[in-house]
Amino acid sequence: MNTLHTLSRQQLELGAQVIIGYTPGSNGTSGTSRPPKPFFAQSPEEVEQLIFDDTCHYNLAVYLTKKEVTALGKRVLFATLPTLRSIIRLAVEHQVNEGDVAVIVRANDTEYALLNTLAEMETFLNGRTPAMSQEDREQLDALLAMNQEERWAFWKEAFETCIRCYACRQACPLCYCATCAATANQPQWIPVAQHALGNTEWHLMRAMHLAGRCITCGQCGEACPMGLPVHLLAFYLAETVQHEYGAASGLTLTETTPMSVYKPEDTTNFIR
Amino acid sequence: MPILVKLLQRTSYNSLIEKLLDEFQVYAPVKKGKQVLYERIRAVHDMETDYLLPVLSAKSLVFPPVETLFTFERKKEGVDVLPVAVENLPERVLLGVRPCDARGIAILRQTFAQEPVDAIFEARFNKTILIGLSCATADEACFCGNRAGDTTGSDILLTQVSNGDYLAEIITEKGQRLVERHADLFETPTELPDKAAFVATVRGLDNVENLPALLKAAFDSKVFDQQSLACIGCGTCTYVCPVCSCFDMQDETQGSKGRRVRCWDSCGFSCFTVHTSGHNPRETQGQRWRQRVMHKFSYLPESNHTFGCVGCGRCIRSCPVKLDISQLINQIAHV
Amino acid sequence: MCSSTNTYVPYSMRLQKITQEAPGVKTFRLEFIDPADAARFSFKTGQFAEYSVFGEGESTFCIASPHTRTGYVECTFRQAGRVTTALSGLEEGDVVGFRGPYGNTFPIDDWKGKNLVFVAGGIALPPMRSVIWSCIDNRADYKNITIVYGAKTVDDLVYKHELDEWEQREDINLHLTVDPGGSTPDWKGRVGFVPTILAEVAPSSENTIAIVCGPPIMIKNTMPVLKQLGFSEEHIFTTLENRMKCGIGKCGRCNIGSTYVCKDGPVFTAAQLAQLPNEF
Amino acid sequence: MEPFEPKIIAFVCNWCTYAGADLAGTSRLKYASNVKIIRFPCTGRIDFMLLQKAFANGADGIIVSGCHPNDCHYTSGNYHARRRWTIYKSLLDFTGIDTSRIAFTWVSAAEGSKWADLVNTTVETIRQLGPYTDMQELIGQSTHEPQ
Repeated sequence: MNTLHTLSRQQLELGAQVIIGYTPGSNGTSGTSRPPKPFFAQSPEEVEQLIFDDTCHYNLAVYLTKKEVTALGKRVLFATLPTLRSIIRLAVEHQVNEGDVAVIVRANDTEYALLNTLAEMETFLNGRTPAMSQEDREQLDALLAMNQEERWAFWKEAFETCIRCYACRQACPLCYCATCAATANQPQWIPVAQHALGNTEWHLMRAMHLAGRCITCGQCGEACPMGLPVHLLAFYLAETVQHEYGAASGLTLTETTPMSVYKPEDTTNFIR
Repeated sequence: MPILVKLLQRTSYNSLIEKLLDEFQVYAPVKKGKQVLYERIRAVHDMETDYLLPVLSAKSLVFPPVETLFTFERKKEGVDVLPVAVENLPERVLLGVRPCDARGIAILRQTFAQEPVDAIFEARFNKTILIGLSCATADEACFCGNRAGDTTGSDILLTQVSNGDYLAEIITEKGQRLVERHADLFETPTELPDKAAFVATVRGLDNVENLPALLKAAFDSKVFDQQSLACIGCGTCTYVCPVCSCFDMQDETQGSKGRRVRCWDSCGFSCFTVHTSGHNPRETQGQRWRQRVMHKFSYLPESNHTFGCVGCGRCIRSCPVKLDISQLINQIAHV
Repeated sequence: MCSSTNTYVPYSMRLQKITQEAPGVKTFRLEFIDPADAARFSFKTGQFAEYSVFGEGESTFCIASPHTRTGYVECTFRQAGRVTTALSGLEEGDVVGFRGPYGNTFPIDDWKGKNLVFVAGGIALPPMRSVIWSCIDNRADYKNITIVYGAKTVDDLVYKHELDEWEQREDINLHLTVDPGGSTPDWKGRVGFVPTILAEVAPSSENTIAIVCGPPIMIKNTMPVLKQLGFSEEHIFTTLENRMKCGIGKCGRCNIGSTYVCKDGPVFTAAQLAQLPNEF
Repeated sequence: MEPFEPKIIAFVCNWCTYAGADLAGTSRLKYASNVKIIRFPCTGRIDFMLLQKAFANGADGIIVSGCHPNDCHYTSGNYHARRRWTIYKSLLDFTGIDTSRIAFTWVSAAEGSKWADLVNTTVETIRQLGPYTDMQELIGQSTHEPQ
């Protein structure tokens, strides 16, 4: 494990202001049964508390556009594969520039590697894109097998249960707008009140604003305190955009944004 | 503290619920997907019994996420305004309320009952009977400080004893009236089981008394910025909290008809205090995190002589980035 | 109709008169539709209210009319957000909701027998105007009244006709100014930022109360001038503007430290402000 | 009980479909009056949320129409709209919102009769489907608390 710590300490010495990684989750004084949580190490002593193993999957790229963190200066991020895809996507959307962030990745089960440039991150990624988890695949297929009434019943109950805490938005690295359309009130696009209609309109808009951008890290679903599978909305659109326009996002620095471009020869089967 | 103590057999509890279902809207913990929530039940078996704590607190019954304040209709010559008819609000009984939730409602009420009295909250509160259930177990997130059998806020508090029966402490007149209406189901045993043996022991915050002063002293320290670096600024901790009562007021219209609603809001959101001019007294997440800590552990103790936290641990369990307020408070106190 | 039970239901008021004060700035004169409300209603200068456009929401402004004049209230606002835009679209005769009066007051009874110095900037004159007229209506109670009021440009000065009225009165010395570059060819007043003009006017702090209102930058530069002139913090009053929704200390939004601006304010002395944590 | 008269909202682009509807008028073509037309500079300007807002304010059916691909007055507005409608329709299908109530079409300035037929067939289809009760239930739930 010490190569993680030596690598991190070196980065601090080389001028990185903060190592954004994970530390064991703990509740109160008793146990460490909780999953690992994000940790900001800014000194050699704090580096000792860093871990990076199979249990760490929170997407730390969300901190790359948080002004309190960018204010710290050069950052080094522990990057899982979804985190890497998020960084590539953020670079394509001009939110992260070359040199803003370096990453430490898990080359294999024991070794760690430092990637300084976006190009290195891009090459590290190819051939390593993880497929959807089995549980998500099954739940998505189950939904696709339903008819319209059953799907409406499923999502209506979810939108009735949603408390609009916006954890799904805040956990997403690609939801970085200074003023979210849901917060703007001229016009009040999305009702502020957390009733079923307002929640439905919120989740429709969120999914559409991620279409062609979402890198399917699933953090929105994991952040939801009510356990709603909101990530499936974004996953389904990611699959649909890839099927329709042949582009998975967050893989290459030269990729386009499918929903902002077009091809005259795009086809559809429902516009008469 | 309780007016009187009775014994309620397990079977009698079920028949009590049957009877309550005829008289009241009955709410209880219910399993919904992966979560347990206080929801309305139509039969005894709807009630979940294997749960530690519902993900949302019981505050939803007296301070719901969305609540109509009044309705209005815009007409040529003016606007007809119709206050919500609080007398039509339903009478409700909430079963299986955890002591921390009941205590949370009592703390909430201090804010809403201050002058000018919030008539809608008071009406909902007066029409709600809380039948609590002591906690036999706790998890690492709980930190109520050995108040797993606290009667504050409950009208009746049940504690399950060894043979599955319940020790019933009747706390308020509301509780007493209910017991009298169903006196046949309650027994007055000669000697009562020792309640403490059936109630979980739970950690608490250390040196609680001088927390308000310690936190005030740390107001300008960098610890709040440091601790909140990981905070992503969502509203989860405030919405799952039994004591958070911040709300927004919004108008919603359908054609010429509309209503003004009160709905949950969070001091964690970046736009909570922003002025229309763009000036924001709490510009950074560190200032917002400080407000959450100071309000619960310094301002409320000062103004309402009670902490704004019941130690239920929900914010620890639900926080997407696993911030642990019990740990962070201790850290701030030692700055 | 403001039902005594439901504290969130506003009075319904008729919009009697609209005055265009400056670009984007209007003054509304509101009268109660229900005479019973008018009879029941009273307020003290310094208090604020929540003004509603039903279907859009509420906005927080001070009551800009003096409490010495009953039967109506006035407010002055700039069109900036969703509700003020809706308010700006209203015509005379429309219905406006009014919830209040809320908050504490300027203690003008304690100021009897003292000199008064009013220092205001831009759109912050309305709360001062309420105090000024309340004092003028009992002019004999007060000694000298000095007013230093400035705005970005001549056009931005509000209550222009009242400024002329105050100018003609012998018992008020009015000093108007516009920011450098904001004057017009026929502008007879001074040119310069309010704090500089205040330093030039240099009113004596002997037995004098100072009331200051303006954008944060103006407050920051005015306080040292007042201190230099010998004003103690207990004798400097101001009124704060925070984001508000309920106005009655329940929605948890407008606090600075443990002080709620809506219930414990909005009027504070500089001494009280000094005790508050710097979070406003 | 008189027949159900569906409320249809039509989002149309100014240069083609609106002109087509105009042509239907000048050609004295008869079509159902259930439709309320909202004119947009281009289909590229039709935000997907507007369709949801139409449903949320009581529409039973929606028509969205603009210039045929390659005819757009602004060259690419309809190309963007095509991608947006494709993805939005699949999202609505996925969540169970009834997309058989939405007619996506291209109607040129010369197709007055196509517009008239489009409106008539859409009104008939929605009349068969009946009021959009799923959405009205959602609205009802969200305009007052359950007592």
